[in-house]
Amino acid sequence: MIGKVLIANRGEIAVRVLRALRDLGIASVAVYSEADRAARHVRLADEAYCIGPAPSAQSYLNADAILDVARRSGSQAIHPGYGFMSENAAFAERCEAEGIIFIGPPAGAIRSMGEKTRARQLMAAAGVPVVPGTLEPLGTPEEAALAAESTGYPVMLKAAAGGGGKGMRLVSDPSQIAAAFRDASSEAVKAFGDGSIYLERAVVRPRHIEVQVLADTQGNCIYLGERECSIQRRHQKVVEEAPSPFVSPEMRAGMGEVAVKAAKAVGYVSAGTIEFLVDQNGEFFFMEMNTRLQVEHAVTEMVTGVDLVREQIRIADGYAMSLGQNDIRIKGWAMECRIYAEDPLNNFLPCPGTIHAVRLPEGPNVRVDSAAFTRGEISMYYDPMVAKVITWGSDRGACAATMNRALMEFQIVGVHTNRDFLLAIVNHAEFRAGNLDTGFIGRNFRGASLPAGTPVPAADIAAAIYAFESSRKGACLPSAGTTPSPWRRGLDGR
Amino acid sequence: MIGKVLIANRGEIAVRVLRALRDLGIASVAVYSEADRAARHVRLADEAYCIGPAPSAQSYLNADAILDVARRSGSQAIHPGYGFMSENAAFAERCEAEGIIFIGPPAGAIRSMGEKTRARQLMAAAGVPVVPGTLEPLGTPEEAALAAESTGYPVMLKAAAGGGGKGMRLVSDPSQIAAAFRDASSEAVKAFGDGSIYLERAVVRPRHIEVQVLADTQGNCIYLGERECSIQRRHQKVVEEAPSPFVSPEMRAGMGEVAVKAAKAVGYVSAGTIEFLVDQNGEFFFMEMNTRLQVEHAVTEMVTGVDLVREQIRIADGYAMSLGQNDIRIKGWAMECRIYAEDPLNNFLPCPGTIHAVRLPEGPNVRVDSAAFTRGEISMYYDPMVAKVITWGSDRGACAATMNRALMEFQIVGVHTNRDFLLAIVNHAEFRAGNLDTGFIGRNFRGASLPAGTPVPAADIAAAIYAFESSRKGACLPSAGTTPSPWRRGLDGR
Amino acid sequence: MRYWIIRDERQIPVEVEEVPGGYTVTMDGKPYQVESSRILEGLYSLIIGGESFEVTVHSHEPGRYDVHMYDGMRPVEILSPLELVLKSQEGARAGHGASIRAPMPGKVVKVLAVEGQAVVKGQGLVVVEAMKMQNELQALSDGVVTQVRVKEGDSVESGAELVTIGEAAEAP
Amino acid sequence: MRYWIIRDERQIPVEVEEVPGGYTVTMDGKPYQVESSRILEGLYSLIIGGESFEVTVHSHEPGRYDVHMYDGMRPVEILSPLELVLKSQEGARAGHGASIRAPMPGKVVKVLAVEGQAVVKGQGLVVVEAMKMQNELQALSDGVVTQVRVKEGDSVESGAELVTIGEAAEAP
Repeated sequence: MIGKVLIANRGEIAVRVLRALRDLGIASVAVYSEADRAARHVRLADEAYCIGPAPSAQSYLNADAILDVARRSGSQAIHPGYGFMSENAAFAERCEAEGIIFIGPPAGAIRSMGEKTRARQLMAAAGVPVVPGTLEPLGTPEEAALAAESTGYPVMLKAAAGGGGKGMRLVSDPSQIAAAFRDASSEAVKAFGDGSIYLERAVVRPRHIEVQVLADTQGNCIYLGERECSIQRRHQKVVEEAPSPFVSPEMRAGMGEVAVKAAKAVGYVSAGTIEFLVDQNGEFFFMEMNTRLQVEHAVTEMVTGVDLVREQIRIADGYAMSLGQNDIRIKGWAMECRIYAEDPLNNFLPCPGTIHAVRLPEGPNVRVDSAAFTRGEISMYYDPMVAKVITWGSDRGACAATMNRALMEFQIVGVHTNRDFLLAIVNHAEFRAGNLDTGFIGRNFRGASLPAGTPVPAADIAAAIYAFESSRKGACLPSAGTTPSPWRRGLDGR
Repeated sequence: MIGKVLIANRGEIAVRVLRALRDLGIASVAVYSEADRAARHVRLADEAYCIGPAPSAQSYLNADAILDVARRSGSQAIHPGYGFMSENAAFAERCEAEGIIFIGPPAGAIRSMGEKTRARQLMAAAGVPVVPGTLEPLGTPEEAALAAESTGYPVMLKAAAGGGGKGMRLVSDPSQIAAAFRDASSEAVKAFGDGSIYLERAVVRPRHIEVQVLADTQGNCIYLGERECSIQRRHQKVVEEAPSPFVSPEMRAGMGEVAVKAAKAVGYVSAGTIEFLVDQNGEFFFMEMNTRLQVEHAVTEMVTGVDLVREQIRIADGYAMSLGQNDIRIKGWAMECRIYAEDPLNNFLPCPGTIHAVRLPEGPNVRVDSAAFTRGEISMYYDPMVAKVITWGSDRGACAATMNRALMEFQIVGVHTNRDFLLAIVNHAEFRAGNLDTGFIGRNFRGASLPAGTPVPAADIAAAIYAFESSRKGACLPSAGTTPSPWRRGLDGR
Repeated sequence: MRYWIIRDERQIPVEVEEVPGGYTVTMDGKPYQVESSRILEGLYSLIIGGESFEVTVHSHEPGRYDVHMYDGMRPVEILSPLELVLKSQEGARAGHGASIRAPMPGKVVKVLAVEGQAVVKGQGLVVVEAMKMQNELQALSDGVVTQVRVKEGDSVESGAELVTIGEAAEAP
Repeated sequence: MRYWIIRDERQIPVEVEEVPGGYTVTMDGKPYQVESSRILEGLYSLIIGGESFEVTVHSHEPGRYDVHMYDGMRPVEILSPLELVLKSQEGARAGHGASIRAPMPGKVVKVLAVEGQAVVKGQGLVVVEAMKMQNELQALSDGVVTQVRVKEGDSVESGAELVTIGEAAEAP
């Protein structure tokens, strides 16, 4: 039986896993980089060990250091969270070789799903619908042009090793395909060390809908409904919800059965997610499988009452799932907003810094998963996600109203966050109507920036009082003059 | 339609009601005493008005001031929360007379249930089981002795106007009844201005189990399952849960139907609670009805998914309930721990003061309702309740484990709280086994105080480092000498 | 720096020495390597031999610390050399009069003590109300009330001196 | 004390006067009675004519304040008399060289600017990486690079001067 688990991660997900371990009475071992000495996951864990300097490559991606701590601490298992080592098949294999349980799928399943063109082939062979396109990486711009002719424009070029929107290009016109191919390939080389590109028919105004699956080592595999993840900025999810306002019970069963088929085709074990692209007619196509816990897993937990991390741990410990497909009922509605330390008024530039004070929302139907704390550092070395705010309601309208309330209560002093942007999304008429597709943000927030609120006397008064009290405290004179910001735009944000 | 609501309360319940109003898109008006200028409910409300000095009698109990604010602000309704004006029939009548909706039951229902002996008579007449005893107040110690003979010892003497354990005496022996009667009566005069005392058979090792009801103005009345509230200290609830580990589905239905009968007998409208005393055989007796929202309403919300405050507001607005009895399903388990600013190592003396920093628990299956904040004052003028920590689990064991986790994460720097005492209760073998009765705390925590934890090196080390760093900061020399505390015990805690 | 933990009538020597990233704390001759990180005033993260502790430390009186850990609170009495000296002097003076102080802020609802009155240990002197509860402050030893510093209706701060009790011989 | 709000090319006079429990703030001749309670540094509760506002105020640059309210953020530029004078002098000097500063902490991954080089407005000068994202700092106007203060691999703090651009005439 698993009695001690090492968490090979940081931030809110490390804390999330820690909480599941506490709930199960299992001892927890945190690892941390030198920049994270004071982090929440370090302080909440039973044991904590430093694994290297701040840069991830020297700490959270340092397999040797992580495994060394696992051995020293007597951990029987490692939970990788998301990101970092979570989809690293070689690491999963090393764990197995050293007799340490990797809380996740078998290395073979990670590998099968990790290489995107191979995954598409596998899925097509298993009878899972895939977007029409190439099943092999394209060699040259000319090959890409030929393939696009047969699929029909618009097409999407995608990095085979990719993820997170890197190495992707939408091409609507044959004249652009060669340049786009070269751009995508060189970006993929830079990002993943692999320039392989494949091509798919582009789905117009697609929704991004994904299905949560759970499989145990005894051959049981179930689906836990879908998540609507169409609200994305630069291919990064911002707001997610469960269920999807677009999915009927019949469609849910259909997608769920296909998702289970996909998972079984790669011998999947643990929690996993099948991402689908869904067109305006409800036709859905396999995009990829995330062979790990997702950031947005909490919305599924809120509507099903199932603790996915607890199930992962029990499954890794060899137990058969306590849940059958018939135990899964979707009750009410859940939404998640990801709070990032970034400046929505200034092209979403990330804002590292020190949190002077934080107040997280609370009260009925609100869940917060975060690692933020008063005097905590938002480090420039890691993801700028500060917290996840999750709300539940008896229906979609109630859930959105509670999200509005929770975001209003959310308060961080010291760093910029995207809270106002999230508020603008959640209160947008199109969002409330459930008219979601992946173009939502681009269409409704021009330049992907949030306009500043219109002036109100209370804001002017607050600034005046703050200025008055600051000067009275004998603050130094301001340095002369201010210059316009030279900070233009993210280089990866074309 | 109700568009603006005044909240005639403070603390966590004012914030709770505010959140329901936000969720419903209704404007909120806070009232506050001079001591509460910086309180959470003032800051979260849309409008806020001062209604007087710190003592409750001059502010939160000042009907004139509250109604004046209601008129000035254009509030159509008043939510009284619990305590203060919530069970004040005269206030409910004044609201009605001024055309302001009182969000609660009709004045008549408050009155019928407020006078305890009259309520017992009414309930007995309506076929609701009551504990054998007197239906009229007792005039003299001799009358009390006679009544006790016919009921059989042990008996409980109770103040007719009472509540909160004041004016109550357990008498096991005929020789003590006269003295106990005089004590209880004089205590009742002091506490309630009314020395009337009645008598009931004392139930041995009773459980305190209560049923939540909800009734609308259209004649619909339903029950939402029970709450187990046996864990009490000095007749004050400390830990509550829903459902009760003692209640079978048949017993639930039986108690629920009786509760609905009781509510209908007084023409009840809004959310209300029927408190039952339950003996070891499962026989249950009506104790009293709380004609308001309860502190512990949240555990019912967690297992039913129903927002009771939202329902109260909709009912007050004249809507028929959206829920029928068949819509109520109990899912999983919920517990609530009340965090008080008091010192469990020193006989639970209340500890007013300033919160230097607060960290509330979060994560999956945790709800916190609080009004605590960093630099917030725990005022000596009001209840010392700082926060309610509520957890949910798929079963009782999971729920208790999550409560343990949540309490571990709970952190307040600056004032003592009963957190450690709550932890000791939640992790007590008898509690985990579900062996609950109202004697639990007295039996398991002798002297009703918590023993200090055994020394561990980490604690000594922490103290040494703190002392070292404090002296290095150039803190003043300690004042010479320390004296043992003369603070003996609460006078009302015999 | 040297401290003493006072526990069960024993004085346990404790040596605190700064090292990079924390302290070496030697208790009763046994050294502990402590990685220490001060998060806020009174809130520490300690890692001792891989074990992680998050503790809050609170001091109500000089030398006495409440150390709150995840699984409960531990009171620790730890004294600097100077505090140790002061404490032993105080011990020698014991019984030579005592101040009854308010251990919490509140409102004086009743003054039972009268100046010049002889009182016995445990006798009620002042009743203070805080948070709806009345609490009685009692004499710590037999003696005579030498001074009453409050009257009914006064609001008092934590630590405020309410009544002074002297030995019978000191009485007028 | 007198301030000016700068908005849409206008200078709006604002007078802040302390009164018990808060301030009288007169904007553009209109007085507001403001009950003000400072909860923490930068966190205020304001009650204005019964309306309750909880706001956080944040200042990144002198005179510029981000006021966060429940329904969103409002940037406010408000200057003291001295700041107003300094600003107008600065306006007169505009174009006479500019410092390119790091608006956030990060790591310099590429230095594109060379001392003495002529640059045009919008030309990339330095690439700074923060939080996994590379961002290019560009010239604010045409000019000549007079000084480069960082090299690749440097960690820079927010506000650190990276490159100075002078007018062409100032070039060596």
